[in-house]
Amino acid sequence: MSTLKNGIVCSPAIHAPGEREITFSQAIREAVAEEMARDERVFVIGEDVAEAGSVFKVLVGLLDEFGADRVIDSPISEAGIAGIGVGAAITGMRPIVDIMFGDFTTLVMDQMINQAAKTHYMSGGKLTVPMVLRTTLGASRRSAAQHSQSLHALFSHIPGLKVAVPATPYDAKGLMKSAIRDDNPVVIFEDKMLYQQKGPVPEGEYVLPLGQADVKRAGEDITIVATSSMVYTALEAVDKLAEAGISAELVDPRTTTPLDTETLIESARKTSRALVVDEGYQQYGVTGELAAVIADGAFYYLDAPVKRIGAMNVPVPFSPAMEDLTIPSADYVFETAKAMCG
Amino acid sequence: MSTLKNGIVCSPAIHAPGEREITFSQAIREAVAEEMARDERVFVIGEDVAEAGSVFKVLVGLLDEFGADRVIDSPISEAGIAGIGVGAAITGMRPIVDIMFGDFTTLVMDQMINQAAKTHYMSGGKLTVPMVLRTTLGASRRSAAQHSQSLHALFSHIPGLKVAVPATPYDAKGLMKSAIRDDNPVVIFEDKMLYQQKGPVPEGEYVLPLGQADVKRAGEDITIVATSSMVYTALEAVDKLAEAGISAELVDPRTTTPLDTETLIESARKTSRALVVDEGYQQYGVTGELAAVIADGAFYYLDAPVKRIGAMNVPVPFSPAMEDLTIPSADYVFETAKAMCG
Amino acid sequence: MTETNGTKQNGAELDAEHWLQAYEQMVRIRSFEEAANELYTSARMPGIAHLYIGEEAIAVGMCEVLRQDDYITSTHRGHGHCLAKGAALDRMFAELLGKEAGYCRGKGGSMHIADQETGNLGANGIVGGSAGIATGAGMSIKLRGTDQVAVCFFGDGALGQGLLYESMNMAQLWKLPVIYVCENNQYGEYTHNSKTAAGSMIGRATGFGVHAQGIDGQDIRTVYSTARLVVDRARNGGGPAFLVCNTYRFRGHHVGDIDRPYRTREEEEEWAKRDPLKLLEDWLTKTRQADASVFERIQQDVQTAVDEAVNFALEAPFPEESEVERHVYA
Amino acid sequence: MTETNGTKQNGAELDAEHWLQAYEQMVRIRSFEEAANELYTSARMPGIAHLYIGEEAIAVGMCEVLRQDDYITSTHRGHGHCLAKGAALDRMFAELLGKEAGYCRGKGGSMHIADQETGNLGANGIVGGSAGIATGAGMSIKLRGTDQVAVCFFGDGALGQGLLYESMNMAQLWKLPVIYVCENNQYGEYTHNSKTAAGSMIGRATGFGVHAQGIDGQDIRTVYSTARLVVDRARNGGGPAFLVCNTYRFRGHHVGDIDRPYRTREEEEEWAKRDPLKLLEDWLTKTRQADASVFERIQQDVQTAVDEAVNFALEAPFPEESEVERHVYA
Ligand SMILES: Cc1ncc(C[n+]2csc(CCOP(=O)(O)OP(=O)(O)O)c2C)c(N)n1
Ligand SMILES: Cc1ncc(C[n+]2csc(CCOP(=O)(O)OP(=O)(O)O)c2C)c(N)n1
Ligand SMILES: [Mg+2]
Ligand SMILES: [Mg+2]
Repeated sequence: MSTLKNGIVCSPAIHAPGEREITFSQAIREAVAEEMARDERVFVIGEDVAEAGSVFKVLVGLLDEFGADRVIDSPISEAGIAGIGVGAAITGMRPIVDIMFGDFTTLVMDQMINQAAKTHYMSGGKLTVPMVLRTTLGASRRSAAQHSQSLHALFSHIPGLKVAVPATPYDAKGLMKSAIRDDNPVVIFEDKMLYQQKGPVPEGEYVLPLGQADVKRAGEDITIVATSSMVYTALEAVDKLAEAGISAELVDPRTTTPLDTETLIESARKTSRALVVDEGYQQYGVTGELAAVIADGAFYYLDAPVKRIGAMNVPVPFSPAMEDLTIPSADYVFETAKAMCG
Repeated sequence: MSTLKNGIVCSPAIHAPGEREITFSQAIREAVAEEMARDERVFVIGEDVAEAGSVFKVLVGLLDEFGADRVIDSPISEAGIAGIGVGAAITGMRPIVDIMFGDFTTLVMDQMINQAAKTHYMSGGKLTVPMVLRTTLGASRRSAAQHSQSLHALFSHIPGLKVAVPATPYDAKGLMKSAIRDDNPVVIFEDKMLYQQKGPVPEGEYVLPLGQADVKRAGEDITIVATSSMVYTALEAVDKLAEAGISAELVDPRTTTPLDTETLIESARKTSRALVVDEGYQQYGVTGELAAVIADGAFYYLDAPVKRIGAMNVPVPFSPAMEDLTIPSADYVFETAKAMCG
Repeated sequence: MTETNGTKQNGAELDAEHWLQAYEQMVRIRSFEEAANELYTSARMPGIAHLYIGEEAIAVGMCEVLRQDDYITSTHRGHGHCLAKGAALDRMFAELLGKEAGYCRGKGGSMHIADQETGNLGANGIVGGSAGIATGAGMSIKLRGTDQVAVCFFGDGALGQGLLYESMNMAQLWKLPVIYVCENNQYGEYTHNSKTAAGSMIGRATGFGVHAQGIDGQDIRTVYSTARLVVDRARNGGGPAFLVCNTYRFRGHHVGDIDRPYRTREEEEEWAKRDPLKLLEDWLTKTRQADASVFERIQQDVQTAVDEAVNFALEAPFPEESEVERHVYA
Repeated sequence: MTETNGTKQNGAELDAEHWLQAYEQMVRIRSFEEAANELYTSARMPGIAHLYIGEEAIAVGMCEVLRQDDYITSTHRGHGHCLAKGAALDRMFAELLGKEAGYCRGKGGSMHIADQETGNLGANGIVGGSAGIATGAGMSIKLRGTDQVAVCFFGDGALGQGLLYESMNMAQLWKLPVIYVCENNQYGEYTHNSKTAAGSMIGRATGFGVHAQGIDGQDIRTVYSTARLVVDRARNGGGPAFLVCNTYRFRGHHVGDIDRPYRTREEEEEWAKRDPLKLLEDWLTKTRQADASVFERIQQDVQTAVDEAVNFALEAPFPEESEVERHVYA
């Protein structure tokens, strides 16, 4: 059993002590590079992905390693490159389409929802769309309302798409590799604030299944389900709860679609309390689905209503004095969980 | 207390017996025409809205009444006309932007999510965006995967937007008029299958508040929350439940954002059981939010887990042999409710 | 808006057999569509369909120069493209009726019909929705290093969609082998394009540096020779091209649009004179390559095949209930 | 890609006072941006900002011909537009620092800065995102029957966005008074437009029938005279226009982009010779309308005002917590 710098425990079966640590950003790059080396059908297209290695520097080096044919700087045409992704995918390639900020996925909705998600089905199973849409989520960079959203719920709603929201470098690498190998369109949301986050990642090759939750911390009194960087927020709360004598179990679904409902429900049945934390807008977001699934599946075991904490239902404001209020804080998670156990 | 043809009971305070009946389609047209007559800032823009009066014939006559300056046929440019709507709204007009099928709202996501929804907030309250986006939802017209979706959950997720899903002609007219008068962007989803549905609509002027649920049928044993045309599906189930000796209360939220959580929770507390029915994809959709709200707010009163029935999590298939399986049926609502009360 | 600055060739280099095959293909589309209409009016077809009648020369002329491994993307008005690229009548009718034997196992229907084996990447219910897909197919061809070509069919209405311009820009930047074929049938639904398309159609492509031509879409010989030009050019690395094929939708927007108050009967009659089948018949007759008896025989043979295919489809079983959950994910 | 086919005028019809005001306005933008940069590097400004340094002649030249009730829409690089249209320094700095006294009460920040009272409908974080909004403002002007004009500023990178083409088509169809001003500073972030824009920039507008000109964006006299032409034309019902103003981003993409490995120092030096402030100084000196002492005095006055405004902003209070939930809905 190995422990991340910040105290996250990873699945014991997978990690060995003394493993190397790399950043989330490096983990993504490794995953992409390994898959590009493994399968020449994989290519990357997006704005400033080649020369600049993406604005978050996640892809630096790929251009040198794989050349301009496979790491392609595009015009600022999100809808167009998503469409190119679909077309390339159904004709034998495995594109990775890079959408710089998750906020700009609003521009690719038609290609993802009406084309990518439905092509396999509408063709009666004949065409497949093995593409990955890489993008970001997460606030708190003082980037205001159009560069701070966590819009993963929108894609999670659409059958035919898979959606991954990795929290750790380990998960990021394993899920990215699976996403690239998957024969379906997968949207992967990377939290901008996590790119420098370090964590253990084994040297060797591994993939993680899409649709398998990970228990990041085992506990007895309450289940906290958290996604993406909210895993770290929740972890801080878990530590504080421990100090207050409350043993919390931290479950990370890792993918919202498919959702590992079983693990979520099992955990809630065991602890008899559940709290869901996600950085998307709370209304009609990920917390709603997860809470509904748990409240239904664990109904007869629950000692308290399932609570949820999403981002405030407001556009993300610029001013630091306001922005930090809009996203779930460790304190608030702690207080809420504590009250539930009271 | 007046009763719709199909047995829906409308709020007694509002309806008088012997009222005239008009179709859902006529109700929408009346609302738009009245508001256009009342306020010259209101105009309609969309594909085939003028000469053709919209493909569903909902707007027939408006061109003659108000002229081509106020009923404008546009190119097939959904994103463009949504943008025009935003720009016209913040400079003193009150546009109604017509998006022919709800499936095509994927093309206006950026204008609605990143512009319309955020402009008031980002400007510190200085600009307002009094626009209406009219569109449709609903399957079962054998129109296949790209013309049958109910995508209202996507908009309901976004703070800054309001979303209306009227079920009856009465509600459609009252909500449309409110939407047009509202100083915020409102997305109104009309079920294509309801356009010919008749119901009582008073001659005189009235508006309905956005954010107020309507108890369409009072009952004691179980609360069924249903939206848009699912109100009719649920009503059929309610009748069958009555025959089986179960008294169901039917609550129609009428708007998903803002959501009248109070009425939903109150009803569930009273009946101690709740079932949510909506025609959108079930995963991460409207049923999730409503179920989560009720399961939380009525937790200590519930005798059974809150259940939900959305559309199947599949793209809508063309073949009648399959399409009808994907949307909630009255039988299934009945069976589910009955089992919950068993 | 009707624009031509295009190729005119007489097809003299091709023999009668070629043109009679082309003729048969056009007749096949015409008869297919008549049968589809009949299935609709007799309430045996679920939903609606958008008929290609009047525009046959474009699909057939373009697809004649394509190989089976070349790609096309199609539109809501997609039966003609599908047949022209090589699909079989029976499985197409089966799809229109929502049967399991249909090309999409009944899941697509008219608006999403496709036969991938003959290179059709699919009809599309989103106007302009396939511009990116065709361009992506072009990208895929370039990356895989084959000499295939992708043809993107779309209507004049799709000129309103921004995606088309994003796509053409990239196709030109990267010299992708994509032919954008605008089937300018003058209307988008019920609105004439003079009300929806400003400027020049060709200019919308030349602005991006894309080779563009406006041609007579009723004359299959013109379509064929222009297609030959731009497809060969694209195949040899010359990059994308944009064709505006001027044509006319002889019927309504869809099978249910029978009154057509938005246009005059006179206009319809003028265009009827330029029926693509008739134009080819006339030329073949005038040049003594064929006569009426030949055309009649072809029409009858096709009709027999269409009737058989319709019967096949009518009798074919619907998919089982379990089918509904299959193919959401691969 | 640098294109010109545009107006060249000498501004002889205007007096020195006019040009000195324009000069002062450009200096004000330059000084504002230097101060913003300084606030960033000294870690007193949250987030980042995109500086307009080098491009001042475009905003000022365009806005000089606009009335206060004319509209502009702006971009992520929006400080220059905001000042040129008439916003005050102090409330702008307050917005950059997230203070309640800011134009957006701290909710917008650099990327959404706007002063609606002077007709600025807002900076926009979505590249090309304001094309529809400006066009809608034009529609609103037409419907309300006023003689206002809307100017849509955007970068060369926005030429990649389909919305721009959808918008220009409608503006031309309906003869809306919208001027599309492409600030072609050669780069979108870290990529030169030779890699992202095929064909001709001007051709992308002429294809839609939109009047288009490519001009020297460093010479405020050229910008001014061209603006006068197309704005008057639009005001009088002549319809939209499209200007490509060739310019250069003297600094990085944003305040944090200081290495600029994607371009050469030589290229930067070449463009530095065409500093818009210097060009105007030179002309005013050569034509003896002003001399160095005048420029210096203006610079000093502006600097004093900027310093005061920065101090105002630094001392201004942050919004209260309750502000976060205000203005979600009107
Ligand atoms: C994005 C989108 N908007 C609107 C529609 C509705 N619609 C279906 S066909 C059509 C007209 C298309 O005109 P055109 O592209 O000229 O093709 P045609 O029908 O003339 O062949 C419209 C508006 C749609 N399917 N997709
Ligand atoms: C739709 C969208 N895609 C990508 C971005 C990220 N982005 C911000 S500025 C920029 C470059 C814009 O270039 P240009 O339009 O030329 O403006 P400039 O910065 O040169 O003034 C990009 C890609 C964005 N903000 N919006
Ligand atoms: Mg057409
Ligand atoms: Mg630029």
